[in-house]
Amino acid sequence: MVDQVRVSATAEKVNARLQRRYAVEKRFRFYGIASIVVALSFLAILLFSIISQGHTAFMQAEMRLSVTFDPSVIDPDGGRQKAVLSSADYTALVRNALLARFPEAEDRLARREMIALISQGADLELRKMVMGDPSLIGTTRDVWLPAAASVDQLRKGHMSRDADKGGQFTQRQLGWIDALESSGNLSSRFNKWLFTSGDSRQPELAGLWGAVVGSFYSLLVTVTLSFPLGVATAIYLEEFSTRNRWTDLIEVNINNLAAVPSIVFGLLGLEIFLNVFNLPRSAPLVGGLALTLVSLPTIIIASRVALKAVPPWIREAALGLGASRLQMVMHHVLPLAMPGILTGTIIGMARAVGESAPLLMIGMVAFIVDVPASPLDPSTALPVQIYLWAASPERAFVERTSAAIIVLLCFLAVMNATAIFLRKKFERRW
Amino acid sequence: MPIASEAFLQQSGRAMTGTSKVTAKDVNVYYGDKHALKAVSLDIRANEVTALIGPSGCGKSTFLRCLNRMNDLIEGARVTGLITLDGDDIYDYSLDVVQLRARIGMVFQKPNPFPKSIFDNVAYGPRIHGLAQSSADLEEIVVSSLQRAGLYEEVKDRLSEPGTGLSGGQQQRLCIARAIAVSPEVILMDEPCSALDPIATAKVEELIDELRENYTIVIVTHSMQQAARVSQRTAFFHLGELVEFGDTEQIFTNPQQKLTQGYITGRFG
Amino acid sequence: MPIASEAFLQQSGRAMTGTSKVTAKDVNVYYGDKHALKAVSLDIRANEVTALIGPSGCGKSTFLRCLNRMNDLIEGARVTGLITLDGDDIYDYSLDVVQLRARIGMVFQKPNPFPKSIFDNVAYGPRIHGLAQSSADLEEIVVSSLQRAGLYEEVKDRLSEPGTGLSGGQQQRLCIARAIAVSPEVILMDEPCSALDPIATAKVEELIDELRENYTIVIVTHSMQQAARVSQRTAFFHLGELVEFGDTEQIFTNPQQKLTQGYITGRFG
Amino acid sequence: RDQIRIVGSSTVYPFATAVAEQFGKTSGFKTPVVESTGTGGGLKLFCAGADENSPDITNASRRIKQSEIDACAANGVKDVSEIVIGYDGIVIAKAKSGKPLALSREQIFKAIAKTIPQGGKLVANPYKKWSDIDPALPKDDIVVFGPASNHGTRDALVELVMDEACDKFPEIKALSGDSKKVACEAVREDGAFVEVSENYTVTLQKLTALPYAVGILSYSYLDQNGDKIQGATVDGQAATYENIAVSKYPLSRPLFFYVKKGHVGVIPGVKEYIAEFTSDKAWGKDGYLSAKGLIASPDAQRKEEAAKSKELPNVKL
Amino acid sequence: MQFSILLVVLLLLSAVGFRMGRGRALQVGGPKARALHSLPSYYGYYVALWCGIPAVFLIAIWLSCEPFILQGIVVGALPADAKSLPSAQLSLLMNEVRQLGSSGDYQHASGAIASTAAEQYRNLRNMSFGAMAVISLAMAILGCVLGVRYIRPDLRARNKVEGVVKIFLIASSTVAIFTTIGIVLSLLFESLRFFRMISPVDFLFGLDWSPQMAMRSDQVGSSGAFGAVPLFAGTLLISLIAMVVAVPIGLLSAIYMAEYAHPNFRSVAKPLLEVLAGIPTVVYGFFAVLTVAPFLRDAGAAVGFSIASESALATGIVMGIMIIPFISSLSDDVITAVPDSLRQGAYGLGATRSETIKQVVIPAALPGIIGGVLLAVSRAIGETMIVVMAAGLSAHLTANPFEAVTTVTVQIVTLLVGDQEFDSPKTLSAFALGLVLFLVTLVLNVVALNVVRKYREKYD
Ligand SMILES: Nc1ncnc2c1ncn2[C@@H]1O[C@H](COP(=O)(O)OP(=O)(O)OP(=O)(O)O)[C@@H](O)[C@H]1O
Ligand SMILES: Nc1ncnc2c1ncn2[C@@H]1O[C@H](COP(=O)(O)OP(=O)(O)OP(=O)(O)O)[C@@H](O)[C@H]1O
Ligand SMILES: [Mg+2]
Ligand SMILES: [Mg+2]
Ligand SMILES: O=P([O-])([O-])[O-]
Repeated sequence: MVDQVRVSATAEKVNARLQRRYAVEKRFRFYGIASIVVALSFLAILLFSIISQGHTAFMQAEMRLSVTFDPSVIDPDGGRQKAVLSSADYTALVRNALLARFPEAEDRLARREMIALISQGADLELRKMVMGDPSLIGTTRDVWLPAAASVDQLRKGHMSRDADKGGQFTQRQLGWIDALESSGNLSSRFNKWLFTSGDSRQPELAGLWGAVVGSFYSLLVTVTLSFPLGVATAIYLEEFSTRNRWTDLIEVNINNLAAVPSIVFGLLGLEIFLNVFNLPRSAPLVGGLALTLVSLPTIIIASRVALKAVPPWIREAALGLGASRLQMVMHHVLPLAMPGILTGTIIGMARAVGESAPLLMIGMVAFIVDVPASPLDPSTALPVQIYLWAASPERAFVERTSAAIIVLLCFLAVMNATAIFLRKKFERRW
Repeated sequence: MPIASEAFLQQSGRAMTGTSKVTAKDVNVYYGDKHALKAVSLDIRANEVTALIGPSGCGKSTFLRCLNRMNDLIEGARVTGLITLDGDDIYDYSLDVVQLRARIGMVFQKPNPFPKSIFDNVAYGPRIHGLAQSSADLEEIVVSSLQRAGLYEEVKDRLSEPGTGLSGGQQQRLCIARAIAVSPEVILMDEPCSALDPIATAKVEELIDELRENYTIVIVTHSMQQAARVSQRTAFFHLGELVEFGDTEQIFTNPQQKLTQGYITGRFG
Repeated sequence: MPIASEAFLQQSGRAMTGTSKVTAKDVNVYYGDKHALKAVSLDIRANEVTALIGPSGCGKSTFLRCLNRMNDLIEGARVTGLITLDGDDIYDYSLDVVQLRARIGMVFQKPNPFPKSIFDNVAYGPRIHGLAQSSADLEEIVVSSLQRAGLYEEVKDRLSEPGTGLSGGQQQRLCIARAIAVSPEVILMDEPCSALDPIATAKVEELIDELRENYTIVIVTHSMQQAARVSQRTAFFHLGELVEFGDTEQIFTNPQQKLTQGYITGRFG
Repeated sequence: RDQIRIVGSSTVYPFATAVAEQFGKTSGFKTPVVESTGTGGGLKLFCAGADENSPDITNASRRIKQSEIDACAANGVKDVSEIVIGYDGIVIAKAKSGKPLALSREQIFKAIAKTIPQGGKLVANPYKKWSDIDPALPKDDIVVFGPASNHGTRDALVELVMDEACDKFPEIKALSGDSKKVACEAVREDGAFVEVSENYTVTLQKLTALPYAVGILSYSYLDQNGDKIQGATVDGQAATYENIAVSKYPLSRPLFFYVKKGHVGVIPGVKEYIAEFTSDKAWGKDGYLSAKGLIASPDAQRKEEAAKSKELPNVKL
Repeated sequence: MQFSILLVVLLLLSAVGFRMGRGRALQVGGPKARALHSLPSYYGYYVALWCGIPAVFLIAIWLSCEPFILQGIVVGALPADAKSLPSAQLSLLMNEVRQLGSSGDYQHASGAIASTAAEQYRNLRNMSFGAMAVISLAMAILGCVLGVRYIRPDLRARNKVEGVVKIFLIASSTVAIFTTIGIVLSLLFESLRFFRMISPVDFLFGLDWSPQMAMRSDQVGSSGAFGAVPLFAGTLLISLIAMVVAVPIGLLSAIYMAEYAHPNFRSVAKPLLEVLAGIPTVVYGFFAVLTVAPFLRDAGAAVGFSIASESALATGIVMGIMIIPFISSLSDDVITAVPDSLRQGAYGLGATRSETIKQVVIPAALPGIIGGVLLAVSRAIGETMIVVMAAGLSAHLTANPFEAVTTVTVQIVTLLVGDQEFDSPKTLSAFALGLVLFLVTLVLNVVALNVVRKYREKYD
């Protein structure tokens, strides 16, 4: 009975504090939600800022000019020789076409201002046209040519018309731009350079294709090396070796490599691949080698997890039938683990695609215009191109950087979606 | 032994109307689609040990966990029917589950001391419920709980060492001490000895017998011998149904149901 | 029944010198420091079913796995002593373990079909051992194995469906079919029925009885009834030692050892 | 190797890349790889060897030094020719959003020198804010992003500003030899002068980010980024095309590139690249380089240099 | 081109070897190949390996020796005056010779010597290739024949083939070790050269960092102070800010996900959080420069703080964002690994959820969480792109998060992008910094992995 008293006392004391405890509970719960909201809003802000800055880069101002392919400029002696056609002064054609459009530009300054409206690479477009179809010579055509990046930026509202606010155009130029605009000769069209050409000093001509191909070659090297090496290592550790000092050493190494800063792999690449083995600088081959080292631990660890997930009785069944270990692995374990291994590999590759620090170390930051034709040609990679463009002073590169990021993120999204799809599709419950 | 059987029926009849601490009426439990407990009605009398027995998966733990609403924590678990503690519906909206669990303590199958010192393990309940006014108060509660759990002598010199360092039997007694430190009215025990060796089991059984004086105890056990040894009343579950319920002696000597008989003679389970 | 006992001794004596397929002499197995099997000597006669019984952890599986060297796969496992198959030391360096396992097939406790079609499950062994010259050959082997395992009628229309889609009992028979498809001389079975329901168990037991004509069978079982039903000879293990070995009938009716008697009357284990 | 490798000056970098791009797109050769390493760094790489892996051309924003010619020769690079490609001015730039500066060379010296004569002694540079130097200057912290020692612009800065300015301090004028050299040419290291060793886009980036910061870079960057940065006047002269062309702006200097003659004819395209660079289309008064901010040399000099570019005589100091 | 043809031929030969081996095995295997030890195809692989491996080894060795031998012969055949040229010029000449020889176009040759030598070089190279092709093919064929002849019914072909595969597996697994050795050697070698010029004490404890030394003797550069303390301090400051952002947000998110969230919410929010981990760091760098830094600067200006555009704060915050998913997923793992029995114990005593979490779950999970945080710290210390793009260049020794600081990785990149002089302490110091970075992260990783592993073992 004594206890009976104490018991009700307990209930009372508990009651007395309940409200406070529930308030704490609520607050704690709120912190949790708030953290997730904060983290996700960071993500939202990041994506929003990049998409809002980058989407404009997919369109770009072009100018329609009626260009006379004057034979006396292109091919004075009419031989139609490739060399002659190739080295002709196409800039003159552009200039003449502009002059024809705006005959009022007479003095040198006016002509300079006029020329400044069109891309410095416009002549290359004409050259490409003529080289492709010499019969154009002598004709006059309406041609859409890229406008100067500054015109593009002005139209997108990234640049003020007001010279006091950083505007770069004179009143005369603004007049011309408006005239072109209102006559429908200046409009935004799909930015094909972004997806077909390499880097350029001219923002309006700068493209990602070189970087994409460079990334592709690097990745090719990475996949061909790290996939077999990673899977072989995982198989050895999981299926063949017994735990001993040697495998412990390997394991410690793998775990550490997984956490070594990637720039250290760059230093390794610089010292070993470039300085010792004398491989070419800036080459996707070397980049791929460095990225192999970056992604190898990921692949090994994922493959081991996938192999571990194959239930042991599959192994027992195979061995019990007289399969050798290798047969057991090749016929049963590996096929069952393959979806997991592939998923891990894709995730490792996604990591490699986004990696740039080691590439800086091995010279893949050079300004490279040509689209690489082999893994030995100098090249950049997508993330490095982003880095380069982010550091480029021209205003027009800001949106292009964002556009490049969008492209990179799309690649990564596709890769990760593939990985998720694989995992979902082949998910197995034993 | 038909006489004993009659005696049981009388006893049992009395029990049903006696001073019951906890009553369950038509309790059903569903885990998602699975109907795990089917229309169980049962009353548990104060200051007695009630044993729940039955083959694995028959719903003993499920029933036990209904009594202090631990089933609330399981996703998809749904409880219908009425369970009262001292006449109050414990599933009532106005009843606070934290308070309920302070009144109905629980000891689990596997000893689960917190990764804290022995002292803090026992002090945990009183602390969160604010049962001690001062640290001296708290110490008194801890010591007396350990004493009542028969553990004090063994650990008094190392109260600040981690509770996880004790042996299995000691850990289980620590968990019992932890449970009684909040002075609950009812203690639920889910196979408290199944992870223990025979000697530790004997100690815990002895303890249960002592605790009966002050607490109402419900114990789930797999061992019929244990049920026979420690409990006053026994409920036999099978496939989610309460097959038979009555005085322990009667259940073991003169079961009324074929199923019960089959189980206690070891023919299945 | 002293007479029976004497008869047994005679029988037993004869057995030791009879046509034994597999003999174990003074076999010890260690898992790291743990001495799991202690000086076991035993001979297994051709075209008989030998049952291994004993309480959990006594080393039955360990012994069984010595016979086809599946213990090689366990890290830290060490085997000493002599085991011969038709007189050849199976732990001899020159003996190819893969070939050994083709000669001594194994069926496991939990049915473990490969996640492949029924056909491929059975065909796997013949394929890796090159037992079939042509695909017609292979098909014949598969069909006859399934027939002998008593499964053919049930699955003949869905040979290309996954083996994992069968019921537990069917899966176990599939595993037996898979084992006999490589025409082993000995089949080891480790509690092949423990995951099956009574009807499936009966089928498998029946099958074992039939297989005995062509194969030598060693079976581990927890159920004494099963041992009594299917085996001709029984070995009783306890704590890693072979306590008693002899004709099944004798072991169950007239055990020579106290321990054996205790076990088969259910006093422990 | 079938691709030209160019290193060197970050001042010349925008021009070299423009030419390289044009060359790559029109000549049928691969586009040369241009790296911006600074004049000194470029010459170092250029002179490191004559083999295939060494660069073919290095750009320079100052003349090669005798010590560098010697280093080249020591490494087997005996035949090096020099082409003057045009002119440039060193610009003291600031973000457009910052307060404009009008500086004298003396003030620049005071802002960046390591030691300053005060009371007859050389003391560690005490100036923290521009207004400490001259109350007329803004009250901003002195933060100068300037070229590191691998840059020709640094050497030019030393020559054109610091060596000139330090003669105005009698305390330093009195010194001689190494101690004078150090007093004149050492740059402060207390964080106010940040050395940039990569390229000027870094400086440019920092300037736009930090409105009070000052950057030392070349005229073409001002020309191309007039919307973002402004140049300070030096000794009353503004950094404009015209002022630099006629050397009215005190910090004017010529720009060069150096060719490894051993590579001409060996590495495909070197000759053609030089021809492209020295064509009027490129470096002429209306050429595409002038649009990039290169200040064209006078016609006569261009003619002379173009002729030189065919012969490629060895450089003579 | 020719080379790939050779490889294809070798491959074809191996295929032929495979067929021969199989055929031979079937032939000697008796009726139904019953007598064979292994499957016939293993005899095929056996012969194919005999055919392929020696030939490939030969080619590898040949190709690595060929340039030196060819060079020796060509130089040996040069006229005496050319031979006595200084080595640099000789190498240039050889360079040209190789160039010309490979293209086969002598028009642009600098002289008769070069073109003759190039001609010779070309011939030699063709000869060498021919010889290599012939010998390797001969070896392949010989291997085939030998392999076939070795075939007997009792030949353990499968074991042999599997032995080769196993060697490949073991070799693969050593790549990780060689990578570590490679890292250590490459860093150590250059660092030692650096420490021969600059004392390690000055490097590790010096307070001034000003690595842009004079390039020429006639130049006055900066003093070349290589005291790395400001870099370490900057790295720590930024990492600290990152942790201040990431640890609470990551940990609380993980707790919410693991203990409170409805599975539906979890299945959406968790992958979304992990998206943060998948974004390349260069993107974060751009985000820091373009969005976060200006925002902070303006916000600071609005309340009267002057916040540098490259403030450690902006960089640290963005780095923290990057690290959030890292912390949250590691903590999530650890928290879900805490056995339910502990939670039940607390609930059974009448604890609320938050009390259970704070007083039972987190203390139990703490070692694992600490391990995870240590891993995250090591990640922050080694992170490069964000700081390269968003942190400062100048080495300020300050603890003020509003100022710009520089970090170890920023300096490594600045020192190694652009000019590299491997004889100047300036370039070499990057390797010393890399070594410090490697060692620090190594220690952190080893400690963290051990803590986490111990923890896992406790509850597994
Ligand atoms: N969380 C759950 N979700 C779904 N089903 C559950 C859950 N917990 C228990 N069950 C099912 O409910 C039935 C009763 O389970 P319960 O744990 O109460 O059995 P038990 O009698 O305690 O058995 P044991 O002696 O094995 O502890 C079983 O069939 C079980 O599978
Ligand atoms: N891989 C192993 N490592 C260490 N010890 C083991 C291992 N496998 C079995 N043992 C031990 O060896 C002893 C014999 O095990 P075994 O599996 O042979 O017993 P069993 O008779 O088959 O028991 P059960 O009936 O439970 O299957 C047991 O004590 C077991 O704990
Ligand atoms: Mg239970
Ligand atoms: Mg067993
Ligand atoms: O032009 P510089 O880079 O050498 O200053």
